[in-house]
Amino acid sequence: MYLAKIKVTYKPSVLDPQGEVIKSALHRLDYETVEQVIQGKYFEVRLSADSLAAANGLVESMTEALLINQNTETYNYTVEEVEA
Amino acid sequence: MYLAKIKVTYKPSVLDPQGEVIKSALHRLDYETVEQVIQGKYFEVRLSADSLAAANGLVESMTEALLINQNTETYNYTVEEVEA
Amino acid sequence: MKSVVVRFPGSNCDEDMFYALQELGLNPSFVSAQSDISLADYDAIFLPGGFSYGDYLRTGAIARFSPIMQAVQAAADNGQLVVGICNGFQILTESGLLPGQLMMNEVPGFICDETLLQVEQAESAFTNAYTTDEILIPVAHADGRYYADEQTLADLESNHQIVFKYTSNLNGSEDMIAGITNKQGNVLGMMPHPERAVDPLIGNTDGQNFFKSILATVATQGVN
Amino acid sequence: MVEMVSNPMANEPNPTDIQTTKLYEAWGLTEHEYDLIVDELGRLPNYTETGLFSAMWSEHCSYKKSKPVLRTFWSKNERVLQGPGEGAGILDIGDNQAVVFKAESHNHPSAVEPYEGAATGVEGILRDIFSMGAQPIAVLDSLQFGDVTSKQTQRLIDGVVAGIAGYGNAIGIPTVGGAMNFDATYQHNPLVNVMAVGLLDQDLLHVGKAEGAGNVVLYVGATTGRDGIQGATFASAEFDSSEDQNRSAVQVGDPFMEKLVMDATIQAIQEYGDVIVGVQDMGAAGLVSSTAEMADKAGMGMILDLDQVPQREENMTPYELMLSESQERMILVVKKGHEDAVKQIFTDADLNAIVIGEVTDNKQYQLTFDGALVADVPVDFLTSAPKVELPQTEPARLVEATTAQYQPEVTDATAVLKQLLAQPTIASKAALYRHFDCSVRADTVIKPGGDAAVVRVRGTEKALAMTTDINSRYTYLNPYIGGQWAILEAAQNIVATGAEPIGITDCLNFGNPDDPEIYYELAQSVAGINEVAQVINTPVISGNVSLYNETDGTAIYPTPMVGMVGLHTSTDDITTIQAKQAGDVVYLVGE
Ligand SMILES: Nc1ncnc2c1ncn2[C@@H]1O[C@H](COP(=O)(O)OP(=O)(O)O)[C@@H](O)[C@H]1O
Repeated sequence: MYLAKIKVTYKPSVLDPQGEVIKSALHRLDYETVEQVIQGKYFEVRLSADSLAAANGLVESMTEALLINQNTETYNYTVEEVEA
Repeated sequence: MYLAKIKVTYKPSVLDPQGEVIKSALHRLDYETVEQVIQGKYFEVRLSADSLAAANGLVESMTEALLINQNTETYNYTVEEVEA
Repeated sequence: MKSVVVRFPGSNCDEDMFYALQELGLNPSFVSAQSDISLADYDAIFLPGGFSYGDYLRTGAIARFSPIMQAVQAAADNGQLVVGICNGFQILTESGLLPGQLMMNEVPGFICDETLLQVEQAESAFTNAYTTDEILIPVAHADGRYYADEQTLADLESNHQIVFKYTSNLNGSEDMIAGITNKQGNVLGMMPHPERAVDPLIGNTDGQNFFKSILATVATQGVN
Repeated sequence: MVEMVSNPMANEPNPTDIQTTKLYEAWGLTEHEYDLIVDELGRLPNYTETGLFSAMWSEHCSYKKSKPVLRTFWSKNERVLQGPGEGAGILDIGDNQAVVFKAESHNHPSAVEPYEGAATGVEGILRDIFSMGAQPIAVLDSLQFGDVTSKQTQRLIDGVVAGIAGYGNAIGIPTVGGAMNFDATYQHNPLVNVMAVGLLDQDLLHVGKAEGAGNVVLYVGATTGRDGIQGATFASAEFDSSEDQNRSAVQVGDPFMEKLVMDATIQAIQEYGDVIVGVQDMGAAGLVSSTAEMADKAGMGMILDLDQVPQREENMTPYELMLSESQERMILVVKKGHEDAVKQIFTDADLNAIVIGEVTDNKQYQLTFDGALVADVPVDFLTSAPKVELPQTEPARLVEATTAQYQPEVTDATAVLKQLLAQPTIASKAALYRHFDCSVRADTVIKPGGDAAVVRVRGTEKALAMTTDINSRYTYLNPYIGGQWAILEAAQNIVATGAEPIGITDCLNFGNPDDPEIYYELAQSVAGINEVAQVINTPVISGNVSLYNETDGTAIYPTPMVGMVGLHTSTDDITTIQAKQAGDVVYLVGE
């Protein structure tokens, strides 16, 4: 069994209104030294595969097919072997 | 300047309707070996602080105050020093 | 004229759309997004508003893989009219039938209101019956901010694909875009809801001409 | 499948432990109530059984304390097809159609978790409507908050408004009206009341009854997790601001799932109404409350096999399965032999539909788990909490109150008007209700911003007007007159649209009823509402009670919210609030 951890964020050119809202909220809560907040998505996917390389391949392909919108988002990920 | 990366997920006992729907969608797309999908949130926060320890403290406190809902969510994070 | 409304799990404007089509003589029926039949017999195919698959992950992202979408793609390629309203628009951009993407409103949160639209293309398949260039149409969405890269926006403009613009930018859309077509002009997506504005009792009939335009287009082109 | 590591019940206290440690008290049962149970059973109840009684005998499920007052409500006239006691009340509106409505409170969950609390409030009230076989057509709310300038209140408003919007918009039922009031009395105890209205073909009317021995008990919808366990008991306890442990009672709603459950349930009733014996939603105290009440109403028994209950989490115990308040679940009782056809409708929508038990004629409520009988108690005993007669005293503040007329001094009327308009309670709420989809279904004739909302009945000349109203300051100053005011204001709002008021629902939000002064407030407000209800011919057909709205011993103002529905027999008669043209004459009518 493999565990993939995938972080998805907007490409830098895309407006992230949530990030802006959160930054202002943090300022109001007196966290004034916060310069920037980006909100993205985080996925943990448990899957079986024949090898770590195969798991990596599956994760990349499912992420690009479904989990992200390639127009606006980018991602990075790690895969590790875990107990079934 | 410090960069914090914060991953937020539901506590295991909390219903994650999105994760379930995404898992079924992946199955329909023939990623049949996917056993579980968890969707969480991912934040990157840039902030200044006097030290790494201070940055860690700020990140924990702002995460608990605002970024997560302690009733339903847990988080983990890393902080690294980055160029201003 | 025969039209069809595609029902996705989580669609919730499917009946509103059906009634509007019925009242204006577009002779609608329903089809489930889970079926993989052909849609070749229909002059116009409507993807209604709602929260398909709960709008989980991203609006439209999961619906795009519904079995019916192959038939929708084929119909689009075949020159039949395809209309996506609100969530339907989101599904069309996710599936690549229309360029760009609908993103979270600039000020996050759901907006329910009526808004003035500028009809940018008086001759399009979806607007030819309008006699004024400003119309009032209901909006109801949280993810309605139209986004596309600069090149795409320039192409939309030069190909006359921008059909409706907001007159004041309620959600932060690029170039105030409220609705666009594909290059061929037979696939349209828009965030506002003309199907909620067809009945005098409800207080707004500015949506009627949207459907009358489609009727007229089908009548002259005789698609089927 | 997960491997059962060990018996999940292994760590539960045994019956003797429960008795000696008085564990039941932590779950809200009194020693007297516990002794009654021991007497009736002729043995000590086990852990699971104690849990069943603690939930079923909570005020939230049993209304044991408020019932003597609720019984006084007038709830019969020529229109009433179903009065209080079912998921929702039903009124005849002609042409074989009926209107179904009810109000519900979700105060405590919303205080702890504003978004999910409000969202699951909408969810629960909608389930009450469609479990009767009706199509929900509108949602309304009634929200009471503390000081609008405090950060805490702002967080609550944001969460509650987003929760109502998040749920109602996604499931596609318009939120057409409501009210939002601000007063310091709600600072630590905000009130979130929601009301839903549905439309029913009278032939499709279904109630929650489990008739016919051998008929099957069908569980449909979402899986069961550990969310909201002991939620009913939680709702029947006072708040202590120093404790946060109540948080485990939070549930997360899934409007997508509920939309599927709603559509499939209505379809099942339309297609198989003749073999569906009873329908009940799983609300407070989930599985036990829904099934035991269904059996009791039919005078039957029931046996459930808990191994069949679809579970979201591993190693759940019978106690947890029975008391979970996981959302989006329903119980159907189906004539034996017809279950497969009914199941098909749900499985086609990718929903669970599983036979978990059957109706029996021994009047016992029995549960099996892992092959063993884990609970065996008489149904009617389980569903009839011992009555509590509570004393009433007129509050000291009312006895001492001066009756002298207070005369405000107004020197600058413009300034006073401006001050009034700036009051949060009076100011426009448009910036907030803008987040609610008020026009989905394309039937909303009068949207928020007028007096009552009006929703047409498609395909007919009819329309329904609806509103929620309360002014708790009046009720605080005089509970009887305050109750009269709430219903009269509702009636005025309905009449202002040109409709005839036809019935009401209510949500009685009060403090701890064990305080005789509070019980007096409750009884008096109800009497005030009731008197007007009879005069204007609007029977009370459903309602909800929320007690223990106190923080650290201080109760909220008595807040008996009234939800009213009116009937337009012709859509031509609908009138709106807008001034139509210059030169029109303005009349003042009344005394
Ligand atoms: N929380 C709310 N949700 C939906 N509509 C609301 C809400 N609060 C106020 N409204 C709407 O705003 C209008 C005015 O509300 P309110 O100030 O309470 O009026 P009134 O007290 O005159 O009935 C009504 O149409 C009401 O339905």
